[in-house]
Amino acid sequence: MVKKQLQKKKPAARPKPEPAAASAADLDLKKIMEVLGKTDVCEFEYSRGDMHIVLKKEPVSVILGETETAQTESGPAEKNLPVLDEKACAQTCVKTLKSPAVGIFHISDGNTLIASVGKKIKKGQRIGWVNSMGINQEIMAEKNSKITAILCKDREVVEWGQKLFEIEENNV
Amino acid sequence: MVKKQLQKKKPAARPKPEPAAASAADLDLKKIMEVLGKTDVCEFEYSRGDMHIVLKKEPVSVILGETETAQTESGPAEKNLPVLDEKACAQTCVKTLKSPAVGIFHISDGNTLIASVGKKIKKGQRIGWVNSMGINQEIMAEKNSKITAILCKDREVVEWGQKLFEIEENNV
Amino acid sequence: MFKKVLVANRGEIALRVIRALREMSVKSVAVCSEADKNNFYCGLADDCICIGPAPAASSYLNISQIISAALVKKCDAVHPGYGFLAENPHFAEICSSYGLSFIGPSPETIALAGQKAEIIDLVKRKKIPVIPGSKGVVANAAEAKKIAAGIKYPVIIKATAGGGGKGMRIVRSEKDIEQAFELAGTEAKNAFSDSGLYVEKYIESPRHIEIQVAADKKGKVVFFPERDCSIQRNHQKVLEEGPSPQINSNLRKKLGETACRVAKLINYTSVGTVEFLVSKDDFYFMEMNARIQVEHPVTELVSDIDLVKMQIALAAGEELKLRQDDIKEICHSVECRINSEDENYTPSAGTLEKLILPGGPGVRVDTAMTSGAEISPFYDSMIAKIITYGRNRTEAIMRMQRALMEIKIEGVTTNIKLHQKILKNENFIKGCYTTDFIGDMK
Amino acid sequence: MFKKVLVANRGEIALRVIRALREMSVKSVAVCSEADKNNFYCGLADDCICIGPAPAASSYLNISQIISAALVKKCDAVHPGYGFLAENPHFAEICSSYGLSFIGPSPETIALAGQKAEIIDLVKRKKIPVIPGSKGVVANAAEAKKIAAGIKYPVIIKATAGGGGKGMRIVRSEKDIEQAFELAGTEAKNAFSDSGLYVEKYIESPRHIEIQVAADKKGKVVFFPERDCSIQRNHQKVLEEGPSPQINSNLRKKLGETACRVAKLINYTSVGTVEFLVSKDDFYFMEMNARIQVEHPVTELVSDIDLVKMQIALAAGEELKLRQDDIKEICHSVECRINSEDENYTPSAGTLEKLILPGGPGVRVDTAMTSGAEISPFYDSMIAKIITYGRNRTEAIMRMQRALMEIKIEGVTTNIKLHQKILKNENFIKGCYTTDFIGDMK
Repeated sequence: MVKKQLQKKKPAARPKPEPAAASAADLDLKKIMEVLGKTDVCEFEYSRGDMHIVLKKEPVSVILGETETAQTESGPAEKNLPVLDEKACAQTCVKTLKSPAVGIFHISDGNTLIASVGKKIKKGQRIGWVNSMGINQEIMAEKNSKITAILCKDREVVEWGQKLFEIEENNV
Repeated sequence: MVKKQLQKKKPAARPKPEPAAASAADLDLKKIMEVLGKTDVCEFEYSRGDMHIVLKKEPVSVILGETETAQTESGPAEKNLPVLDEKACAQTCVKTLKSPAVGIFHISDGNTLIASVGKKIKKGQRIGWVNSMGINQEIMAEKNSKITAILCKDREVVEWGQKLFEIEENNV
Repeated sequence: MFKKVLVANRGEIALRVIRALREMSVKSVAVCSEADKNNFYCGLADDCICIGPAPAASSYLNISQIISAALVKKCDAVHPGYGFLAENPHFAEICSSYGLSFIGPSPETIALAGQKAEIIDLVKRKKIPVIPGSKGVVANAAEAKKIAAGIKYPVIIKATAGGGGKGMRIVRSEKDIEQAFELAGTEAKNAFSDSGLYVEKYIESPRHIEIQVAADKKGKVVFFPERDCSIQRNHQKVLEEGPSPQINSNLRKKLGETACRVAKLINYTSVGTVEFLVSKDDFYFMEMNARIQVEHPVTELVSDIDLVKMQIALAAGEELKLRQDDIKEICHSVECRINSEDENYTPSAGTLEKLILPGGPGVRVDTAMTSGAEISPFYDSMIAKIITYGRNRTEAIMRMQRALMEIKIEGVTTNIKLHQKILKNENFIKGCYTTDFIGDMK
Repeated sequence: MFKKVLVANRGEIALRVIRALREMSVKSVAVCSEADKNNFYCGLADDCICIGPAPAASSYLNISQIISAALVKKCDAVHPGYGFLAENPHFAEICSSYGLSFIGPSPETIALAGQKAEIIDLVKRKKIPVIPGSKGVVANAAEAKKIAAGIKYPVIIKATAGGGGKGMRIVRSEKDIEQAFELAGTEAKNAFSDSGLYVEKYIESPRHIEIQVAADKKGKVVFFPERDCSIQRNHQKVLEEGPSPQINSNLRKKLGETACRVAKLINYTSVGTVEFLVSKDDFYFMEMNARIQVEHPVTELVSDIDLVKMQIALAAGEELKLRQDDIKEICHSVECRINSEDENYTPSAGTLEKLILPGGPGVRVDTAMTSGAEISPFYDSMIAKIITYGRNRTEAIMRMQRALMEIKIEGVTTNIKLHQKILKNENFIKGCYTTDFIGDMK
């Protein structure tokens, strides 16, 4: 009875039943609206009995695949890897690198900035770190990438999961 | 920007801005859903920018005009007239006669019922009364009509505004 | 005890009475206008009946519908709350003529308490201090001038039927008195259909102190620790506290005993409030309010006594079990009236899109509102009463500051910022304030 | 006094601590997991920091993230609430090694209070009555059998590291003891990574009575009127009240003085609770809880003393200003824990589509929930604590019945009906009940 077109889906921190699907038998329009507002779903069409609904948003230019942030699930602090939001696509992939710990964010070695917007970085190259109780947790890319945004200032207090960098991974 | 088709509107006790119109500039989908659920609006279509919504319900068979219950506004208790909901149409008009007072509803004179479903009644003919503190407030039709439903039992306690009769007024 | 009580009011005080009845295992019947039909609190009564359309004149002030509701629902008593019909002696009389107990004092007592000039005259004869002024109604401006010359300026002109600042004028010199008298008369006529005025000495920077009393039908009267209601705007109470930070135990006892004398004088047989103006250690009787008041929770918290349950029990003929010595000041309490108001302090109607109320230790909330409820333009715009208490005044105030921070109201503007300003004011914190406080704060 | 305190917990107890800090003008920093980020109460702290993903092991139990949060936010103290790290002596020690005051007793005291067999042995040597049984850990089933023969059946086998009924077995005759011992050991091993068991006399139909104490660093200890926590289901408290309807003033004083002796014995320096089993006029020390408890509001209402503020002041080194005589039973109080549970009393998660909480006189609500909030499957499923008080037990119970009727919860099922059943039970109303109450009620 339900016809839906989910062109992309935001990665969820922990897997949950997809709201529209979960409530298919007893469609809650309010919830769908909320989902539409919060996610990147672009189009929603629904018919049942005497009711017919079409909801559309213009699709954004970059079409992204469905991914999961496995890092969040498996405990990033222990693995000492940054938490990240991944958005896959054909050639490049935009990722957000997040803080793996509560601490102080560093992006400079003494007086030299080790990262800047536009800078190309190699897989495993350190581009910053979070000092948490004296231990430096390094922030690095898993693939060759380009830094497209730096979202925190040097020596800023950061919380767990705070967005630090936006990078574009090179997949070719 | 807003295109709406309101085929009928439920009479409101006191005039209020029509919800969908009031929030046109800043469309609140949740509210529209609520309005759709509560009212008899049959179809709703909305386009703005990147969004397009169509909401439809099957129209009910009887198409009714828009009216206001002026009686409610002008103080029915003082005028000693029943409060009524009016739904105008071409040949007959369905009205609900409501209690003008808190009291005991009567529909029988001694042991004889003075009103029954299907009975044709004349303008001004008493079809029941509400006894409020010893005073009988008579219920009557303003035009020649037919009783289509009796909504309270004889000697039932009724509140102000409680629905007593549904009648079909003859307009020809 | 009563079997079933009609609650002839709306909003928070209706809910307050419903709660008291529920705790006494007495059935309650709420009345509502068409506008209040879907309000949450109506569903908390055992039964609810619609008595008319939204305008109060056709519903909450419609005596015949209310009496009819009490009769058809087989109630044996009626609680009038405050406002609406609470101080209408005719309503009290009609109730009793239909065999319904009116939960309040007798019609005669209500009538006497409502005639301000008469009651002042009465207590004055018993040597209870009153503000020097006219004996009863002043016929004309010339007579007003003569009286003013005797008691000396400044004087205040007030409506005998008045309340809420209507028909009230402060006059500081003889040249202004004629015009002020005419204006006050017109205002009183418009507001109360009664242009009767009286003139009295205007007490500069007084405190508004009121004493809660309770009296049974055998003539026993007790008093409670005072409430300080000096924080007013346009003669409307904004924030109340008890006990007053400005009253010592000696004056407290004197005020309390005087209040009991007033109650006895007018054969008071319910809970009620005697209002005084206090200037340094002098006090003057102002009036007696023959009903439960908005700010009664302050006293309930200070003394840990449920005044509404007591009021109902007294109306049912129970004797006062409390002795004066049983009434103690257990804690300090502050009440803030949270109103829906615009930036000019004008009441405003609207929908409470969101309402999150404070909780936790020392916080009591009295409200009939919930998220999504309407502040109707037909009735007063109070959203909630927040009442806090603490072991001392500082704790009560800190808790109020904390509680106000927790409130989230969306959809209407409120007077919360005004309360926060008051609570942070140095003079308020010191406990040094008079009825001029809000005016001086600006 | 502290300048800024990290609140290392979540939900209602985090909000309770934030409220206390706010009332003391101490800044607060809330910590939250990713799942709690949008919760209303986090915004009521002065600052809030996310410390990890939803599972408690990665957030509320993640010591390094919590300490790091306290350090980067420049806090000078940490409040552990209850549960999570509240009774973890290592956490208390780590706090102090980083210069953070731990708001609770010393790590040594926490460690001692946590070792049930050791503390029982300690108090027994001081002639404080304990339930007859093993001295410390029992090595094997054969030794258990020997002890049981000495103290006579029925006996109960308990985990030394236990709590919440895990690793617990009642044994009524010798033939069952071997199997029960093995099962309890396995259960304890699984639940607490510690298979240590002890054996004691099983007291039939006892009452669970606990005494709140407060102690300062100079060794002064005071006690509060008891709480009766006998209404339990599966060894989980459901409804608490204070004072107990089953304790006379003589026994109250004995229990209080004994609790103070226990607190002194283990150098207790905070607020804490000493638990007793009471059977007729005999009482037995069970354990000491080295933290603030869920049901602390009962005592706060009974005595009108804010225990959380007191706890914070004591941790900051303040001396107890209260004398034992200052602590009075001002009123009677009842607490109902409203949980999200299905019809089998199993905790259930979900969205609170609607939440309307009770208010008015004599009702306190402690909750971190609002309409639209999530009951997360990662944490406990308590929605709110409703605490009522009255001048006497009847008033407190009537108010609770009234308050429970006012609650509207949509989206999840709750245990409100169970509470209503308890409150209407004849034996409960008479005040005659033991820990068997809920089992017998069915």
